[in-house]
Amino acid sequence: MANLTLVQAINLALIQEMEADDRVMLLGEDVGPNGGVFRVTDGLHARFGGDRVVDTPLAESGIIGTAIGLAMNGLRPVPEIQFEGFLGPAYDQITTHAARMRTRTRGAFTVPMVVRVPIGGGIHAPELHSDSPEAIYAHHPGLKVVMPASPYDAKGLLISAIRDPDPVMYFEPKRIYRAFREEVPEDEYTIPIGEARVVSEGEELTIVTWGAPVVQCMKAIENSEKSIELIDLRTIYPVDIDAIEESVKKTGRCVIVHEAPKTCGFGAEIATSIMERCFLHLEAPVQRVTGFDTVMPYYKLELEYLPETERISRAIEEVAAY
Amino acid sequence: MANLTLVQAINLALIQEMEADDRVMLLGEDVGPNGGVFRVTDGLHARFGGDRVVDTPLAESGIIGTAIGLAMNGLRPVPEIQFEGFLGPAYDQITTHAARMRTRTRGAFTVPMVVRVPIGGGIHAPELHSDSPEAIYAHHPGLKVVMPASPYDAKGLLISAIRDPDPVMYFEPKRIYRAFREEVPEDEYTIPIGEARVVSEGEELTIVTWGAPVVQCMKAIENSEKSIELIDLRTIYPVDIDAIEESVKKTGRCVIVHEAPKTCGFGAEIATSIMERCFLHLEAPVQRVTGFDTVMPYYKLELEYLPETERISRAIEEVAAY
Amino acid sequence: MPVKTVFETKIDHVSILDENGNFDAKLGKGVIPDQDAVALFEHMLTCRHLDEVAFKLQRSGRMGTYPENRGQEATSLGAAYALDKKDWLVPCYRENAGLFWRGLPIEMVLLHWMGDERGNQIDNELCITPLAIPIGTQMLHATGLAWAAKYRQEKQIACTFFGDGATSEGDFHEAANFAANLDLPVIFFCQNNGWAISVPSKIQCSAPTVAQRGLAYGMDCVQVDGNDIFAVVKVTRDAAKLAREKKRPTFIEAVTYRLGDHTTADDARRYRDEKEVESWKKKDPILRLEKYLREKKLWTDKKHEAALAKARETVTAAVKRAEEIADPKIADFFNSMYAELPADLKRQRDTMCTHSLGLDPSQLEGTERQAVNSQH
Amino acid sequence: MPVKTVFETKIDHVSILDENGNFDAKLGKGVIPDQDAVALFEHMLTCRHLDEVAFKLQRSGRMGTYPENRGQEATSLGAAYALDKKDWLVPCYRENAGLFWRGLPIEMVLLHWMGDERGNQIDNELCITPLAIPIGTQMLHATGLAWAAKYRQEKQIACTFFGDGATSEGDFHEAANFAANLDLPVIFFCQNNGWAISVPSKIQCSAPTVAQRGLAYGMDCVQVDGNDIFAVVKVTRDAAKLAREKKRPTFIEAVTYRLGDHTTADDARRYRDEKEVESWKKKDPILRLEKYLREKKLWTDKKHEAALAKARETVTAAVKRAEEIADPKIADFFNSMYAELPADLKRQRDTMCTHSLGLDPSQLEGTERQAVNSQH
Ligand SMILES: Cc1ncc(C[n+]2csc(CCOP(=O)(O)OP(=O)(O)O)c2C)c(N)n1
Ligand SMILES: Cc1ncc(C[n+]2csc(CCOP(=O)(O)OP(=O)(O)O)c2C)c(N)n1
Ligand SMILES: [Mg+2]
Ligand SMILES: [Mg+2]
Repeated sequence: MANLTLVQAINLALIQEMEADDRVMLLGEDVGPNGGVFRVTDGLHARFGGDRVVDTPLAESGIIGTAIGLAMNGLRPVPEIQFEGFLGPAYDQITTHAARMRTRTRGAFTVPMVVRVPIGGGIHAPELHSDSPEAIYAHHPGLKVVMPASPYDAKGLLISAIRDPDPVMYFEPKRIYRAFREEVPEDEYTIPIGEARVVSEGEELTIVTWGAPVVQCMKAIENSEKSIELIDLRTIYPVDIDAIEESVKKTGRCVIVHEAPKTCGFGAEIATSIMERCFLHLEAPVQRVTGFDTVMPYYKLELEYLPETERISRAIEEVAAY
Repeated sequence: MANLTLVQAINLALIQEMEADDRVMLLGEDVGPNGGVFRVTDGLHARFGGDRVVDTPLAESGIIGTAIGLAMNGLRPVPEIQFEGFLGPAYDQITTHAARMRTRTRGAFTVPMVVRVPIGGGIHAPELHSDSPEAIYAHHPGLKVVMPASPYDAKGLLISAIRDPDPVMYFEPKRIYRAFREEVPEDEYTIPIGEARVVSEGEELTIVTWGAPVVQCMKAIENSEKSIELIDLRTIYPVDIDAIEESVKKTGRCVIVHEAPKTCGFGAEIATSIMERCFLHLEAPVQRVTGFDTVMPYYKLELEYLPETERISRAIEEVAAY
Repeated sequence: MPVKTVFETKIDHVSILDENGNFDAKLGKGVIPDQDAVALFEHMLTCRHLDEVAFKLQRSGRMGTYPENRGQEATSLGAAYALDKKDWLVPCYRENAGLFWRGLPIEMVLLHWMGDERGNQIDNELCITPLAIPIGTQMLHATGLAWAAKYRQEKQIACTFFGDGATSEGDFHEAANFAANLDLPVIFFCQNNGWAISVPSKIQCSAPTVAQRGLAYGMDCVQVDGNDIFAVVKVTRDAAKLAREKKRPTFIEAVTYRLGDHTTADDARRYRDEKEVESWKKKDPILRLEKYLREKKLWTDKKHEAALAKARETVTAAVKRAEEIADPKIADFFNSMYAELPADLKRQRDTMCTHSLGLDPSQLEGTERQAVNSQH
Repeated sequence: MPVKTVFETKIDHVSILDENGNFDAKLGKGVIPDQDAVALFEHMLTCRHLDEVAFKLQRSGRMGTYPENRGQEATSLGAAYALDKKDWLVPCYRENAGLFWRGLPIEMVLLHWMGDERGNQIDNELCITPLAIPIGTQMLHATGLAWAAKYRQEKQIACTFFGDGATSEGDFHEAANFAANLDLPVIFFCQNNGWAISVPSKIQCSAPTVAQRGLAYGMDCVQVDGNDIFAVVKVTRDAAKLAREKKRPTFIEAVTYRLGDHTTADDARRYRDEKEVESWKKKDPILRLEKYLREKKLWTDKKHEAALAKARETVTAAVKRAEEIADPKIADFFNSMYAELPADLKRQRDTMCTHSLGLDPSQLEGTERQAVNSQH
């Protein structure tokens, strides 16, 4: 057991999977000698060499399109996109090819690749370095979408993702890259894709969230007198709707928290699913505390945009009082 | 008044706006002498010349990125993307630049452009010619998203879109390009962006839909004994939630129909908004009849994928009986 | 020196069997043995016949949109002939001749255009990727496929085919740039057929040659007469050698012409001059090879008759196989989504409903039940 | 002729004032009048000083990530000097010198890096687009800006700046291809500074020159010593003439070097050799111009002192203006979204809530109320 940050946990998972399977290779911008702009791949170039940890040209569609070819020809590429704001140029390759390859060839070709992307706000980064694109990729069938909220989960989910025979979008909430440490086993272990985690149990209200806002939700729960259950989705698609259903049937009230804009955010999907499954158990409408339907502002105002604790607390009170 | 198809109504709107405003220009693949692969721009190259109706290189990001520059420098470009399946390469320019330009420059620069894209299934087209991307663009603040379901609306909405000072995604449901004709006034008129249309009034249940499925919904209503209100959104963003609220408060039951996959489709956003606003009026959970969470199959099975009348009818019965 | 030259280059055009039937004995020596030339010719006849049949299938509603290959048979065929069986062919959609030569069953391509994914379910041993619909995107896959082979220190290379229009896409640029800078064994084979639907190739590339696209990457580039199968074989062979031995990519521009419409959904008379088409008909790769074979006494009227009969037989059989395949099952488009189907997708498949009231297991009628929509 | 040459070309490198201070009198004649040379030099000193100050602002938490321009001042400055006031400058983020020369207030750039959109609220009369964060995307805007000017038959052209890394992006390719094939008056000005963060330029372009990127489009291309402001001015002027008169684009590769880290978030010692940096320090565009001016007796120690004092004053005043600007209002990021704010966005702004229970109008406390989150 070691006490690791989320960045270190990912680094460890990469090392162990690369040791275990020589089909695993990394590619991306600055992932080589520099170790990535967040140092997630620190030391890997020295350890595994330039054939397995490859600095590519500055071209995101190129990185993903090439990774698709690598995967189709037997490798297990783990491409990195430097920030979610630069995932856009790769959107087409991800959605028209990676996501469709298995079904359009009825299984003759598959794309086992893991696209690692730091996402989300809160670190005073420049423009286009703070968005949360999970709903976009969840809307495209054929992908899995994962977002760890703790070092322990980060390692276990990444190992699952690398071993998964289908393409996985692995979104890393950069706000908590180094925000806290956690005991992480040295051995390899997996956390199943598609299973949510109950962070804390409660009886009166359910909060559903994922990624960095888990921290703000925990604070809001601490500040509240209510008995609140907190669910960290961990996987966005396929979502663990059974876990949510179970909790909301118990509590009858639910608040969903995410950083992405409200309209068509993943919160809408969950809220609708809750209505579909828990209609007669709901004592208040499910509420969303999310980013606003504006472009994420530059950093002077980013904390006003993000769903910080106070906004969550207010929603808790309002839903509880409904 | 002329009896026009949707294609003809768009063609007419383009002609009239180009006559009225010489800042309006068209660009895209095959929009010139060929008049577009669906003949939407038929005759325009001959009428307005090669400077105003421009065949570009085959590059969607290029088309949109260049159109952004044209718009920033005072023109009113109306780029065409040949099929929604080829909108992907332009996703980055649309979402990182067009959508953000006004707010990131606090109004110093704006991008008044209309991106025309034929969308949706049902015409036995090849792969990647049948998807419905409206939820993706509705999730990106800064864009307006429009989808006409009739020739009359197509003309009025397109004229509004061209005159709009902000970027508009104008999605054309190709399944109804020539499916029926409608009286369309010869004079110019506008239909406000953001206003839904009540297609038929009813008391017992509300159906919310947009684009081609309006036709299937009308059939399902005909086949039903219930008194059903049908709302055609016409605009996806900003959505006319007031119209939906009013209707559902009256009927207490709602079915949403769209072609895109269920998960994170725009139906989820509407269903959630209905729960937020009509919670105490709802007599049954809002139901979604949508494309499945699979890749749109090749055409042999496309009608099994699309929300055809029978699936809608079944949902109506089930929601009514809840 | 205030102004000095830092780069100098030129681009060659290679031709062996020209449109008048002249054969350059020196350059052409040993490029294609007689016996193979006959086989290639017969193959082209079959492909040409398939185009005719496919066109009719579409017109009579038995197939969806189909892109004729007519006039371009020598390009992909010459390349496929020049490559090893284990080299990847990464096509667009106008490479029937090369794909069939490699061994792709003709009915696979028919099934694809008949709206059936089983047309893409290609035996991995064939080293062929499925037809690519989004223009320009498949070159990146070729780059990755070749990279994986290099990574494993295998001899395999990749050859990707695309049109003049495709060279306008950013993905083409990124693929070529990756291949050149990371030293990957890829051949970029551009079929410049003069048009991208209705847009003439000057709008895609106004430079004197399309071949010079490759100069941007410091790549070897060459222009070849794409209707001359000898020249195509020669330049592809050279490129393959460079790729295999030096892990260096090559850009090949094969100058050819699309004699038919873009697809059955197109009407080329709307935008191009019949005279242009007529002038290119004289350069038809099939006519040219036939003339060569007849002059060498390798071909006779009788052989021609027999070859046409064989072509008809082959194509008829392929159409039959394509049309007689069992109807696809609805469950297929669910089951093929992931290695393991997520629970909600299983429910959608089993109920054929997306609305949750249909999710009640009591509504299940088995996974292969009739589709809801096809009942009416 | 079986093999014939169909294209031949070469690429020139242009230098006027070399790193040893040699000035080519013939080529350099009249390129920059003495008086302007002095003004340009003073301007460079100011920009260099800004870098120092900005670095410290970042380190002391008064500014976010900042990209130093150090070593590259001659590139954008030479270009901006060579262009007309009404020509568009379409920058990336390392063009301070050129933008300030055109008239962009220094505090705008500071505000941008201080996380404030008002740094992008650029007076349209300046014909400058805001800094572009996503690499390679802005060249397309330049193409469109230039096209609009041509459409209106105006003389305006556009010059877009980008790095060596940016030439790997598909958008660069598409922009260059549009400009070349549609005859648009754009200058593609590449600042090859050797690195894209930690990735050396050989990974972006392994061809002998980056300039030859332009050959793919049949564009004029030239390589220039980017630390030689005379040469930069000359090649930009030639390109501008071609653009203005013939509506033809040019690709310029300016060879330069990033003397600092990529940004304040970077530590270049992790990936590059100090010796390389040292060797480039000798080629510093400022040293070089200073030497030239001193040799021509246009510059003295006293003038230097005075210029530095002036630079300090200018930068201090700009920092003050940037820091003293009123706090941005939360309402701004709502109000600037659309020409007319949609109803739901108004509600979000007025309630600072996205959950509907907060939508009750009774919760309104006015549009400029304190943010919820900043209360704690
Ligand atoms: C990304 C993308 N954009 C547009 C299209 C529509 N489209 C299909 S074929 C074609 C022209 C292709 O021209 P070219 O690359 O020269 O190939 P050719 O058909 O001439 O063989 C176009 C525009 C597409 N399939 N994909
Ligand atoms: C599309 C995109 N991908 C990645 C990044 C992250 N990034 C910022 S600067 C940079 C390197 C740019 O190199 P170059 O174009 O040579 O410009 P330079 O910084 O050297 O001036 C990278 C990779 C980005 N901003 N945009
Ligand atoms: Mg072509
Ligand atoms: Mg650089």
